[in-house]
Amino acid sequence: MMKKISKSQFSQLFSNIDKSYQLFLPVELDGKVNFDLWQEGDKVNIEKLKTNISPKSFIFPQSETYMKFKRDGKKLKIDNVSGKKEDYVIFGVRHCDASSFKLLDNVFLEEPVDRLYEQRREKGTIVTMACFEPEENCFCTSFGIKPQTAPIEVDVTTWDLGESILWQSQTQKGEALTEKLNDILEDAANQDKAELNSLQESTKGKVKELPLAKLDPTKITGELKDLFDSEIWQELSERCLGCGSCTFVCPTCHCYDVSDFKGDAQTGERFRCWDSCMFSDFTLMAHGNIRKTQKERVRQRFMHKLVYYPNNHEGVYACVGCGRCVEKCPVHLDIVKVIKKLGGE
Amino acid sequence: MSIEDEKIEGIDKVKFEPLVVAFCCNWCSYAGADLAGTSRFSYPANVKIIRVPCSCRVSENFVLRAFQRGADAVVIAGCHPGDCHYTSGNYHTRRRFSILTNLLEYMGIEQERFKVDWISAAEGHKFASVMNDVLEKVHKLGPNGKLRDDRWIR
Amino acid sequence: MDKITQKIRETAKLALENGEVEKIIGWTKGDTFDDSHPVFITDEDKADSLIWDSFCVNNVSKYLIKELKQSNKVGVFLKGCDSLGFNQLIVDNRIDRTKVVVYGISCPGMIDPEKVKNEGLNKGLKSVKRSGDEIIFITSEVEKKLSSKDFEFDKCLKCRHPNPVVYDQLMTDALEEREVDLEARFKDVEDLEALSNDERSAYWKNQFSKCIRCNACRNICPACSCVKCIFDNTKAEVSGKAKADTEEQFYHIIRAYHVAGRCVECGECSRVCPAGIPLHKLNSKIIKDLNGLYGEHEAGLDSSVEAPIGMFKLDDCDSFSKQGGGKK
Amino acid sequence: MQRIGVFVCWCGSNIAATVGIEKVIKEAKKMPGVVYAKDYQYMCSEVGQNLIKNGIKDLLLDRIVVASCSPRMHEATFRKAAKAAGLNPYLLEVANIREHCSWIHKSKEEGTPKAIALVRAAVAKATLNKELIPGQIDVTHRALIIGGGIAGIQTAIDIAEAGYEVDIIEKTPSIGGKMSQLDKTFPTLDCSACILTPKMVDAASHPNIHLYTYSELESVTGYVGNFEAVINQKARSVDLDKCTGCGVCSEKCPSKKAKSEFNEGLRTRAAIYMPFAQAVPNVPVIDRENCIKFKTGKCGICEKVCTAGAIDYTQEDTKITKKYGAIVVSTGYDLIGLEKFGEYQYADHPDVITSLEFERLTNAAGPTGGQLLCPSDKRKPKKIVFVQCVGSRDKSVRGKTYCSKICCMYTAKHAMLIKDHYPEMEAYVFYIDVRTPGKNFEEFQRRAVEEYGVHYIKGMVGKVFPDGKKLQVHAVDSITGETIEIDADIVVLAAATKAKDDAATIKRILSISTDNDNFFTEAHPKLRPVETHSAGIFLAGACQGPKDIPETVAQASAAAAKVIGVLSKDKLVNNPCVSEVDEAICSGCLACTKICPYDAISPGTVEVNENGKKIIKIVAKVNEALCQGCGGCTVACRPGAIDLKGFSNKQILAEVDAICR
Repeated sequence: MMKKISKSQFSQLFSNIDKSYQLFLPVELDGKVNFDLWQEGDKVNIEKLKTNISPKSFIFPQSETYMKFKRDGKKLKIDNVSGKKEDYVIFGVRHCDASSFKLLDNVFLEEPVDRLYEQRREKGTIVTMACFEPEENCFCTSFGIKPQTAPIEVDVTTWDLGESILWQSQTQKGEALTEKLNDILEDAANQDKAELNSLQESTKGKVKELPLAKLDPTKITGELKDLFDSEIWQELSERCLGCGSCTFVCPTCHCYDVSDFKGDAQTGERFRCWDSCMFSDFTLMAHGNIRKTQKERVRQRFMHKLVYYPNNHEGVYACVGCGRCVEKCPVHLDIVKVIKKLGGE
Repeated sequence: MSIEDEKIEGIDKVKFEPLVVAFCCNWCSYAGADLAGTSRFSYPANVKIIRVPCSCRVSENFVLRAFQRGADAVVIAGCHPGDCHYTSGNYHTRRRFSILTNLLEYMGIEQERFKVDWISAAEGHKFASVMNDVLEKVHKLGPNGKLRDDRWIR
Repeated sequence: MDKITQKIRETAKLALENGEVEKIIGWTKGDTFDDSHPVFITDEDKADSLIWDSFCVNNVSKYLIKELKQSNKVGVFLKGCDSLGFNQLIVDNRIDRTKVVVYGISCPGMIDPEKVKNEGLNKGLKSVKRSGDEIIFITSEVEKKLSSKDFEFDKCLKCRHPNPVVYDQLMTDALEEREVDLEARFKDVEDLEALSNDERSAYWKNQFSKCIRCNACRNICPACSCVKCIFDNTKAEVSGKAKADTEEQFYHIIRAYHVAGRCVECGECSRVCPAGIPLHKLNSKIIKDLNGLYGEHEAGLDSSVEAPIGMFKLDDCDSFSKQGGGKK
Repeated sequence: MQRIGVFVCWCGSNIAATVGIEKVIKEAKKMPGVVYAKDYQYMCSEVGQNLIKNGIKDLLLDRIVVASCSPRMHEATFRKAAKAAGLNPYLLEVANIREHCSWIHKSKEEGTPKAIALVRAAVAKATLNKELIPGQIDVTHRALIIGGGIAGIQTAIDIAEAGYEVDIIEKTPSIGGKMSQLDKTFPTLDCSACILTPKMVDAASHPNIHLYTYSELESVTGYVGNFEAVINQKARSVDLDKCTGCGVCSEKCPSKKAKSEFNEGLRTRAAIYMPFAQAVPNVPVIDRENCIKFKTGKCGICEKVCTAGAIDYTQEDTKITKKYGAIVVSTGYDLIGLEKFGEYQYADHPDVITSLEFERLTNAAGPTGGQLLCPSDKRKPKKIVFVQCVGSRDKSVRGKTYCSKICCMYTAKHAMLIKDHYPEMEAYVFYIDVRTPGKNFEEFQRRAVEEYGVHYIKGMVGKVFPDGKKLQVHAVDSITGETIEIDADIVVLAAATKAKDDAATIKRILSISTDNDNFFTEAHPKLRPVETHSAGIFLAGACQGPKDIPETVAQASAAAAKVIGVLSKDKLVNNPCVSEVDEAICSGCLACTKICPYDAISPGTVEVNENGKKIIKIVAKVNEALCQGCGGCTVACRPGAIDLKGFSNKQILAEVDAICR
């Protein structure tokens, strides 16, 4: 049953959600929009297509303590840190980012299941916002994402009709949330649905016109080994700064490092934090580093997204075409270039 | 647990017990602190001294670490300019930490919490009074939360 | 084709042909209007991919550290600000001047793609041309002429060195020093200084909380050229990778402190920060204080001048015992 | 895991009164790595030390923490004990719970927890302590003295007497320095030459002393025990060995216009000359600027008249390279130029002279044969005015802020000598203050006033006007306030002393430091007055600051004693707490080399494998013999590639962490 709510009632909507959930939504601060815990008076911005940093940090935080230890004489006491306890809602997630959650699931929910990740996924209700006006840097369609429609796996999808938004719950979690909002959500009228249809139609057209519309990773064929030994890596990697911007803004990158915070001599805690395959100390081992130069590192990142990951996950690519790397890389070294060079256009 | 035991555990929640970490150069200020002791000039036990060969051995990393770990004030004490045992060490200290002093204040850390001073081996009294002065100010300011590492329990 | 681009290509071609250099580092064009990225050329036939436009913002001099390990002679194209960074790398003993041929380019200021997007001018934008103080935005339909001032990077609006301070060959005529309000040089800093300690603390806490520890600010910086940064050296145990306020604060204070007296004010740290943290405000503060306490010093202006940190004068004043001098 | 033993000292009641020893022991036992904790009344006593030794032997302790008095007090003691028990002494740390704790705090309430914190810090540091082995340096048993004045001569003789070789470098043709120019010496009025010349001869004839006169120091490399100096011996044009010192050459030399340096230009000398009759070595030198032979190629008279055939026009500067174990700087002083003091007419009137010129005028061997006559017309003066503090205690740019120290006394001497020889002459002394600290100094000055009736007037001379043959001296008596005019025949200016102009060069060559007035700075103003900051380089005489002869000689002997202390060792042991470079991390930016006060760090190279390609990388190299362990370099090093043994980054961070609990 499709619902609807007028934007004038947003603050009402948010405070209602806030009653029973932690609510995270796109908030504008210093000219940048990012998902943040909602507070009365926040400058909520649902027009902005992609947030500065992807919302993956809600299901896979940049750093997360999962074990604390204390030494008592010769004994060592270890407690596991329990994961996310509160139910929470992320409102206004775009479909590219929503799809990235699925990709992370493939990694963290496969055996052995990642306890902390699982808890975060269970506690979270994802409310997406469809796109009608994709940008220059968008290429989600190249990865089979339909920005204007409702991806089945997400709990609730919404559509921005200007004055109001349409609300479609699709899972039990979605229903549960919708239940709680029944008093302010009204049923969508037929002309709303008609308007939605026309908007979706026009979006299909717009999408085709996008500069990156022709990007097609499936055109990347050839033996893994040939791709691995391809000339392009040398040329592409020459200018790489070895910073982690691309990986840390990327909604699908999911590598992490494990290290300890040394408390005083008796206590400490073990945490994991995002790591980047662009860093020179990534995969650093006792004997040295298996990826000695930036060439190997750059190759690893893109081979992983375009070859290894699909090989391991029924041909699904580890990219959702959000275009953040296109915007953020200080030296314009992004996945679009790689796909093109590998013949994906 | 008796009050004293609690203190020994270092977790006296009853009242604010400031912690002052003082880096003292071996040749002047550490000796100055020794003289303060020999002449029984008292200053509170909240001051804990770390001995370094020269004030120029003190790295900005040490200072920040002390604040991270809950120091309410940090003091660097060296020979008076011109008297450095190593000729020029404290001249470098003077430049480096003039910049850091301002930078820390720029980060919002009150100047009273970070002090560099010159204390000679003969200035036991000055040592005590500098420490008392710092503590007095810190007591006014209260505990330092800035730069503090929440994972660390003091 | 624009004159400078032509000159650049000819110069590069010639230098590679007659073996004056083994490699050329410059810029080439990508697909999007704002994509002018560094390129490395060893084959003279590829010299024609070199370009010069209003988006060649990257300073290519830092690549020399890497390249000079492999090649004996490398040519680089440097803008005014780039040349300061280049000199700093020489001061820091990271590159050998004699192995580099510097092709200097006077730079009228680079265009900030963010500002273009904020004006919504990026939609269907084919290319952007500059003539004097005018920017021409060319889409398939229209050509729009607008003042460059409204689209340049903030750092470029403050630029005091449009002309290279070091070069072997010039690609352009020198531009006359653009009008910059020197009073405003440290405006950002003074505004912050005017706040209370708690306000400043809150300000930075908020800024640093955005930090994702990607190290872009460090890796782009021409003054950050250590073989192994202390923050990459786990053995040093000075800081951890955890996303914690204290770690970010530590990282950024030390990062700024480590470039004290060596920062060339190129503003790249702020530009590349994906989180939009105004990192230059830390460096500017230090520069302001160094100048105030120990006399004007402009890093990178002259590769034979040492940084003010690491030297001293007997009668230096200090900022902790206000009497200065410091003598007993 | 380490096996750390903690030893807590009561120091009788000094510590025990305000520190709960048993609590400290209890807490110490809980600290990581601590396997043993013991207390005792006096840990420094033999019994106490044995506790430590036995702990090491029987309990196999591999780290020791002693909680006691200041490490400046007994660290050495305890480290010796540890060493005796077979443990590397640098594995022992001292927690200062007396000076920094029990003596500061009134009650156990305060003292105990602090003592525990300090012990915790020491334990944390000790955990990271490494075995350190001091390096050893060979010693060249020869000393170099720079400057052959009384300071240099005295130092040389003392060292030579102790049985070590000494070389003296003297810039001028003869040793002797300023003292040889003086007539009499205060406060005894005995003749300068009579007491100096025997010493000059002793030095010259001493089997252990070698003189390099008419020579200058070119460069010095190396460090204590192992200096290598290059000496430039200027061409004398006279063979030192052949010359008999007969002096005929000087007599016969046709070019006699050159001003005699020794006589402060009050008399001329030949182009081939001996500075003064008692010069050592007693061999002339040809001053090539004024020699006709060298200027025109003609002449050559000296060669003809020299029966010994010692003249050698072809002689060239020779460079001598020699090794030394220690160096003494005794380059002496000069008087400031008086060009800027126009009001005294020094430049314009021959009868206005400096006190050093006055010495020559009254010297029997001087230009007037000891007869005090006006330089202008050789008439006998009636009134002589002495002006004190000309440029001394003068804050203006033309003068010196310091007191030249010797002027008050030598002026009293001068005035006294005049009255002694010529009772009818009038002597006036204008002064700011009369300063007479020193044995018999005050008495001496009083005699000048009381017995000899020298007129002492407190006040400065405003101006001197030439008035016919006379000099009108205008001054103000600052006590009565009335202006005074004296028609003087001679005005003697007590010009301020200053460091030698080439002190700056010596400073650079030896990389030692000077103060703002270019006097060399001692390592510590009170406790190390003859050492410089560079090990093995010492100071003697007025090059370190204004001094009179007794002080100079005293410091000279002190310096000699220090030198002997170095030379008497076969090997020097250096402090093992020195910097070390992690060459893998070093970027070769060399920021450390700019900080180091001892030039102990220099660029070196290592070959590294850069992804299969061998490349030469510049890295910092530490000379452990030069490094004094200040640690400045470790902070200058951004990536932390340089660390200081014994005070490593990790050790200090561990202390911080331990304290912050």
